[in-house]
Amino acid sequence: MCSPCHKVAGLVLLLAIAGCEREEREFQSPPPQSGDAGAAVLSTLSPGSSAPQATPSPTGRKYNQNAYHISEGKRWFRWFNCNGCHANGGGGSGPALMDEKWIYGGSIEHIAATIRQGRPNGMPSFDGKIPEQQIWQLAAYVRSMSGNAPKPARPSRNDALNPGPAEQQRDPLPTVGGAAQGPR
Amino acid sequence: MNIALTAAAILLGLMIQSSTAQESNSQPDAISPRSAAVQEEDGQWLMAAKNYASTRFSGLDEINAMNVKDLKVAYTFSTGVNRGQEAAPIVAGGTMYVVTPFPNYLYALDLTKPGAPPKWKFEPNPDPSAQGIACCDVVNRGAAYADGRVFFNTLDSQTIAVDAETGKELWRVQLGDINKGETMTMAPLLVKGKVIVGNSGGEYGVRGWIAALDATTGTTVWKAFSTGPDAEVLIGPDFKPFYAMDQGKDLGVTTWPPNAWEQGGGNVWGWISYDPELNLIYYGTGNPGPWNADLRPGDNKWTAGIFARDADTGQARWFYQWSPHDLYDHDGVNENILLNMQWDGKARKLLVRPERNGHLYVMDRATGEVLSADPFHAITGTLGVDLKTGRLRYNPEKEPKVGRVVRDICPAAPGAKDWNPSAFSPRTGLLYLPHINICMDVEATEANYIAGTPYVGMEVRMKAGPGGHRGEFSAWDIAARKEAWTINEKFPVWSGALVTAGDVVFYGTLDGWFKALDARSGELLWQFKTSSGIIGQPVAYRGPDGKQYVAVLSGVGGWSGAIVAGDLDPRDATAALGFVNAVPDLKQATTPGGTLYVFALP
Amino acid sequence: MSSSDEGLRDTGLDSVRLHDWLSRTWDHKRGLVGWFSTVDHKVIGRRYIITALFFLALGGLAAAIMRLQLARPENTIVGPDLYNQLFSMHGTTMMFLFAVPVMEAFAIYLVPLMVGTRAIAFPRLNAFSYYVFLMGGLMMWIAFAFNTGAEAGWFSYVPLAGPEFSPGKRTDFWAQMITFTEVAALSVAVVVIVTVFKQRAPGMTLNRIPLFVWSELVTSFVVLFAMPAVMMASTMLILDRLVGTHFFNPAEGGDALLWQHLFWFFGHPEVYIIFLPATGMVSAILPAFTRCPVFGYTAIVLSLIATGFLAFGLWVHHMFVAGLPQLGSSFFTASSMVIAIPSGIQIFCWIATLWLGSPVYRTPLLFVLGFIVIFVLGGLTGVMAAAVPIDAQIHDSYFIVAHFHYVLVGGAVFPLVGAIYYWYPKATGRMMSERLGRWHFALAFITFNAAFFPMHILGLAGMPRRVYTYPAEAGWSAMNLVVSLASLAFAFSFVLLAWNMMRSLRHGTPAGPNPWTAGTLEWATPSPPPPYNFARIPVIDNVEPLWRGNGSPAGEVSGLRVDARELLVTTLTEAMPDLREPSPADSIWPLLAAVAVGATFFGSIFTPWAVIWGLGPVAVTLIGWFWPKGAPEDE
Amino acid sequence: MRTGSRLSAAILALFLAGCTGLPAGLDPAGPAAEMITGLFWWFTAICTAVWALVVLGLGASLLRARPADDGASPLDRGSARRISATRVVTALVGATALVLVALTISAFITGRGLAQLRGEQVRTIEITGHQWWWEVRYSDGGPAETLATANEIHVPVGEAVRLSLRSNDVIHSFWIPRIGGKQDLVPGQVNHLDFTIDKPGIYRGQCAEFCGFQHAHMGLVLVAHPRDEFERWFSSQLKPAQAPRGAEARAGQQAFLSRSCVMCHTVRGTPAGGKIAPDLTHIASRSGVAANTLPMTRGALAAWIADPQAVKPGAHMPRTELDSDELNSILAYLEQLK
Amino acid sequence: MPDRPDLDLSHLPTAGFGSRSAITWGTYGFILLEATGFALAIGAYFYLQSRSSEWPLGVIPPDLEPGTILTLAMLASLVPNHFIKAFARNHRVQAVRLGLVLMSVVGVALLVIRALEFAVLNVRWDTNAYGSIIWLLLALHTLHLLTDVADTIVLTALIFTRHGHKKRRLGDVEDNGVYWDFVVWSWLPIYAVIYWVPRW
Repeated sequence: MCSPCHKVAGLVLLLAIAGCEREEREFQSPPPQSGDAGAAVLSTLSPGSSAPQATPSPTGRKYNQNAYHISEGKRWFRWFNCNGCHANGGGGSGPALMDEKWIYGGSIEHIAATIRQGRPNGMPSFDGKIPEQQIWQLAAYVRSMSGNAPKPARPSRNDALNPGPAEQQRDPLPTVGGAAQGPR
Repeated sequence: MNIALTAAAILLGLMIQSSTAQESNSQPDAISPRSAAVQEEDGQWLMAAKNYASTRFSGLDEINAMNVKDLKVAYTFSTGVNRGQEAAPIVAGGTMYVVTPFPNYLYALDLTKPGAPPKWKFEPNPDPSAQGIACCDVVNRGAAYADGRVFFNTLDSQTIAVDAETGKELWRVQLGDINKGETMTMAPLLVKGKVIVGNSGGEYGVRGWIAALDATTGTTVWKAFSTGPDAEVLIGPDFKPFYAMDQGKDLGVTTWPPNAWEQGGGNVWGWISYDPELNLIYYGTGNPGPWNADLRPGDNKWTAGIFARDADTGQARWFYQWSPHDLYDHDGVNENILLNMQWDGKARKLLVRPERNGHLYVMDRATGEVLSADPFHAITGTLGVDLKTGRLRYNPEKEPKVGRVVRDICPAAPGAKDWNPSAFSPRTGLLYLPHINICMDVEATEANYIAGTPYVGMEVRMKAGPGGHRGEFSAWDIAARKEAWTINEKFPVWSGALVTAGDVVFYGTLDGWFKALDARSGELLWQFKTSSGIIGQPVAYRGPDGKQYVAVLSGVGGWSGAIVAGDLDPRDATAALGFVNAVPDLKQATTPGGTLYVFALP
Repeated sequence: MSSSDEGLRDTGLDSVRLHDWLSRTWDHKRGLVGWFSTVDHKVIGRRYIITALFFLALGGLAAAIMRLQLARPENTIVGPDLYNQLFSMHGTTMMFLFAVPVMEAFAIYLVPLMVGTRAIAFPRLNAFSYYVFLMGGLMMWIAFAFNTGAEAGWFSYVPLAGPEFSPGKRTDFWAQMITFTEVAALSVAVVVIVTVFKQRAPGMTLNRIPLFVWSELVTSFVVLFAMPAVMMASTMLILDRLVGTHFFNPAEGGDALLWQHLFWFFGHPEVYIIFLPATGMVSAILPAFTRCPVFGYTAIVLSLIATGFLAFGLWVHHMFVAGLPQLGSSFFTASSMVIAIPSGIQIFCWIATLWLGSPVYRTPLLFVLGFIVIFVLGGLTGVMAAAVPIDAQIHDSYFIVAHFHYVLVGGAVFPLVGAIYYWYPKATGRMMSERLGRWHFALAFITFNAAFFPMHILGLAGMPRRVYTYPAEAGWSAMNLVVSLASLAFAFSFVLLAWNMMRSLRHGTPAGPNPWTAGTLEWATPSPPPPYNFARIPVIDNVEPLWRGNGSPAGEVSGLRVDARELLVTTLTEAMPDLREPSPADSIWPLLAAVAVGATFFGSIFTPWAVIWGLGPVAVTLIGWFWPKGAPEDE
Repeated sequence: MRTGSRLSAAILALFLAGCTGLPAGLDPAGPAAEMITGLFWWFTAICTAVWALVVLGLGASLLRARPADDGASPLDRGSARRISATRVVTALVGATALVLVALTISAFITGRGLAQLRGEQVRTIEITGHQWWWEVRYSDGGPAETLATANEIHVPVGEAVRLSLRSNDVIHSFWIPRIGGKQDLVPGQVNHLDFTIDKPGIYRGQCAEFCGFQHAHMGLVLVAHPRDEFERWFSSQLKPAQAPRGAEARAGQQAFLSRSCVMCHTVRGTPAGGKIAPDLTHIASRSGVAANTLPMTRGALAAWIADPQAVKPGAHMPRTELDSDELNSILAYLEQLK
Repeated sequence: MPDRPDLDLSHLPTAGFGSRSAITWGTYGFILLEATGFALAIGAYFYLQSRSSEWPLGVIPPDLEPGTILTLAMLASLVPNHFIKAFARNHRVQAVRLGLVLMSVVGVALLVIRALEFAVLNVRWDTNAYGSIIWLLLALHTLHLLTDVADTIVLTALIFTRHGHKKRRLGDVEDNGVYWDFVVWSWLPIYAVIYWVPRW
């Protein structure tokens, strides 16, 4: 077969795999993997010439791409009162999450760590209160708020008061500030 | 009806009209608004509301309608905190005390020296985590001065007494638990050697209380909750509410679903007035929690109402509920102005309350009877007050529903006016009211109570009210029960008002203008653009040099300015509990700041 | 430039030269391009039927897995996620990809033959519709294979199918592919209507139209009015999901029941879209095997039309427990009862036909007899479901599952299988095995009843529909096991059918033009029919034209061109010859247009801008389609 | 034929083995259900008769003796009998119409009868459907008599009850076969279902409208008590949760309040005030857990808490990593919440 | 089969207008199903209106000008459209050509006005259900408008080629005219619903 055909076939296969990953409904989290949290580096600054290494975790990648996990995250975001402070992403007593600014890092590992550990200026620590899988789901959803998830996996509007364009309709924003970004 | 009778009726009507008109013309002496709660003018500003009657009227008249146009900046001072500056500067002796938003620095400025340099700075170091549970910016509404001590509250629920001269801490007490969402933002009131303070957290399911602390030691003299059993609310045999709806045993429990009062709100974060003659303090209780009223059937005593309590014992004397079973987050914590004046031909002790629901209540402050409740703003959410039963009548079409957006509820959750206090001038008989002309679309949703996190259950989207302007500043003639004049503002007016014996009214706007109006006509006489939006409370004082000064803090924030102070995203209409949608353009109009401005004539 | 009046006519041509000329003119080219370019309704119809049967197999497979899961309580062969996809795909496939297309496919194949014309009207549109159907169906199943199958049921009730509760692309695929495949159904409806209206053989007045053709005509009209409703609904759904509209968001003024109204405004007529052609098949099979014209032709035609109208008056009975006003429900009870009358008339007429004629018990007739026994039972439980109080009890329970499988399998699949046995020799030139056919019938009839009758009792025992499992304590285990075993056996009966069809293709006895000595025109052509159908267009004077004395129609026409595709257009009611219109030549453009439209729909699942991007290719292919090429047959 | 009869005998035997007595849908527990069941049997009788007649007619038409084929054109076949056949068919159609009219009228009469059952004095219970459990609220009395519980409805016998049905997420359907009828819970609107229970007892039901992953495990139980027993139940439920007794239960309460339980569940009288999952104040008094998927036993509760996703895959209750001490103490605590 | 030519049809014409032609019936079929779609969308509009206590939902009704201008222009276009159909029947090819050019220009102009209409609806499709349904109605009709304008332009091009003289192509012109009538008449109820119902 011709090489363009191979390429097309390869592309189709890739799309198919992406589709499978995106649509998987994984109800039960596998036990937390080592290195899931290790990826979080909060500063781009490091003495010497080498930049800090931030390696994205496989867990992060999985949650980032999966429509079900992200939509579950959206559910928890309301149920666990995240929206009480962060509204529907626009912020309130907590900072806006739909914009490009990230105080404590915008990678999914950072966000998961922020939820788990809390942050000194008012973000409560949910360690032990929110199980690990839900933390990752929440983190994936929070990333999707600024468009940082594959568009087909991002949530659409809720059956609720319309707060503005849904995550799916937002243009992806670059993640600015706060942390070293792993390749994503 | 025969003709003669009709003619007589008309004639009578005309006579009454002309007589009231005469009366209002012949003010200010015909009404005697002075009460014992108003101290003699001494050129100082010892408490946020100026006096126990909360008039915010300064007897100084050096700056008047004729010369106010020449007002110039005398000096400025940066507070070093760029969040919403809601406090009133306190002036005692030759010193000005300014308390900032979190981290609640307390500055003493030496007014005797040129440029008023700081004398000392007190850093209370509150827990930074408290920032996460402040519903509407990390504000503080001011300190209070008494007997050489300055008292103020910190965001993490401490009350602190500081030596006014040295800036040394005298005592501090922890009154609330931030892990439950409890904060303190209100300005304390000093009554008979007691510091009266209350908590905030109505959006976090915090049970509201008011407490009197011994001014010398900080120990609690009495503490009264706003919900729960009578014993904890300090309701005893003296309790004589005027209306049947407030009478009964343990209403703080039985007007709630089982145990719901434990997370019922009713926080005391607003203004307290005091009548030395009756020895009663008056204060409002905040909204019941959560906002979604379906989750708390019943009247939800004793939230969204006003208590009169014995200042010594804290025992309740009477209670009146502005919003039984509050539907719209209408905290009942606004200022209560205590006036002695003629009402229906009789001299009465009155309490005047511009309430969030858009009605201006005039009450007998001895009994708690509502004498009148007139709308001072456009209203769709309610249909007036039934003066027989005292009940507010809700508009059934505008009751928030679960799962359905109810549109155009006016006034919105912040009310026709929020905490930002009005001022009353006995010289004009007018009450000067900052308005918020905002309506809202709401959807009631399920609310989940998790201690230390918001407990609201409402999606809100606010927008400009009728006319498209979002703020107003008006003067209300209390005796004539009508509006004297009003001017429109582009943004909601979130600052307090100040009126002086020079017949000048001062207030600030969200986009940073500090304005002076003619107290009688409302004519704009002077304005000055400050560095940030103004949500503070202007004060007037006589400096050590004998000149009159006007001071205000500039620094946008609070609920209304959260979009700027918190850098919120206007694409989300529900951001800052929906307020952002009403002021999406505020970021273009102003930036965060924190500067004290003091003005004087050259 | 040649005037069309100058072509070669059939007048005076002997049958051999006639055949040569017509074959040259009408046959499609060889090769892949030729294969994809053909517009011959028989080729398209055959592909349609085979594709629909393929989807039947897939849908049946899904059902078999579901029944395996349900064979035992708390079974874990499939989890809830896969189960939900399976039953959604089963329902969607059976309704949208099998039942409606197969019924329309029979029309595509048979209607031109039965009305005596050389080609179907708008043959390119017809070919286009096939490719649309094929692509839509395949995409739906490919999506399923990639874990993106429909998951909210074939009915896709919002809010479960809405943006909040069905994340990802699963329901997007469903909604867009439904809209897409319904383009095919609508196209075929127009094609069939125009064929019946304008291309009937001379003399085929309204009261001489074969009943099968009548039933397909009425069905096509029902499609015309019903399918726009589901397209509107699925469009609203995809808009809600993709661009944030609020049609079904009660908070912002939308309404969840709007979906149900729109869906059932289509969904109930859908049942008749499937059932009416099946009655037409029965009315076609019965005379052939009773040697007697159908009793009550006029009554049956009126019943068909009445059913078509009434079909739109009872959608609300799917919503009796959704909380609608009482008065409305009463109206829909009455209308749901009334529709039993036209069905009853047809049943009585068929029994009368059997009574009057001399039945010959061949497989097609057996399936018709099975149909009557099963369908009447399903119809009567339908009458029960029409009563609001009873419906409140049995709605959404297994009783309803039993009811509609009796109606749809009994009422449509049994006649359809009969029709396959009946017309197979016409399409292939060979007979299917009668012995195997009888075994097939016996197995299907028994296992069908064993599989679906107990479901009535399960429903009454409280077993709701669409559950992926059930507790052992519920007491439903034994019956579910019976149901599962019988279902698998019933599925096996279709393997017999498939085997019979494939085997007979090679080994069946040659059939000849009219193996059943039936009376309608399709049997006047050779088996399989040549590309031009009829060497000469017949003239008709009877509803069973081949039952005249010598077994051939009353006459034939001449004067039609043989060097170009030309059709005889007749008047609407009297079928008087009126025009000789050209019929389009083969073309690859319908395929290209279908691909362009399909790509647009596929793209729009991911971004609304695909609609804008797609406009260009779609416009280009459509212009290519319609632009005359200058070849003589195009003129 | 013989195999067929044998098979049907086997099926019949299975039915009899499978259910003791009548299916739940035909075993009414109150007047509404009785009326529906009556109508059901009436329809069934008529429909069975009609079906039998049709099949008999079909059989007769197939088996009737026919004269030998006279070789006439099939077009003329049976023409002699057509007129009588027309009469018979016309009569049958008329009879069908009459039967349908009778059935329609009887359905209307039953419908009106059901409507008349709704008395003035009714107890209203609010049911809210959630994925995948039932929230039950009693709010008829004063606010202090408002009671929230889950998955278990208690009613007094002989009292007219009106269910006020709403949904917070997707469409559900309330169905307890023995009380008769079902009604959807549709987001954005409130539906009603009225009934009275005659006999004390426990009546089971479950969601009848497809509502997602755990549609199959969305059970509910209705308990009908004599009036005084109901009042006792009601007042005991109004009380806040019992303080934990014993060290293990006290540790359990601590664990409950410090782990993910507190994010969603309410135990009145403690700081746990979650409203998105069932109220657990009196969970031990209920007969089932996980929307009646499992019985209320220590083992079942342990299984459910330890791994909810194994019991109800896709349910919104997550697995919390608990060590066995924590799990046991939480169980000890919950078991005391009578 | 014996050759028994009974009925000689060689005299029959090869193209007809109106209901004689099969193509016209096809057009009618599509008009019927599209009209059903419009009717259902309008039905959905009124259904949603009946479910809301206020209408329109918290926004002001669309501005009248562009929609009204478009309506008048469309009604005016019926006149040339009528004449084009008559010219086609009478085989007046030159007149048909001129008419089609005119209709193409008119069509494009109408599309421009239509674009303005979207701008003055005063509500976005994702604001609330009212916005959604009026955007759907307008978009649905725009799709038909666009299709027919494109069809007209293609036909105009075609009629200027040698095919222009074919009776069959003139039949296409007539069918296009029939479809244009449908596009115009179907607009009137939609116009009323979008612009006037919220003002009642």
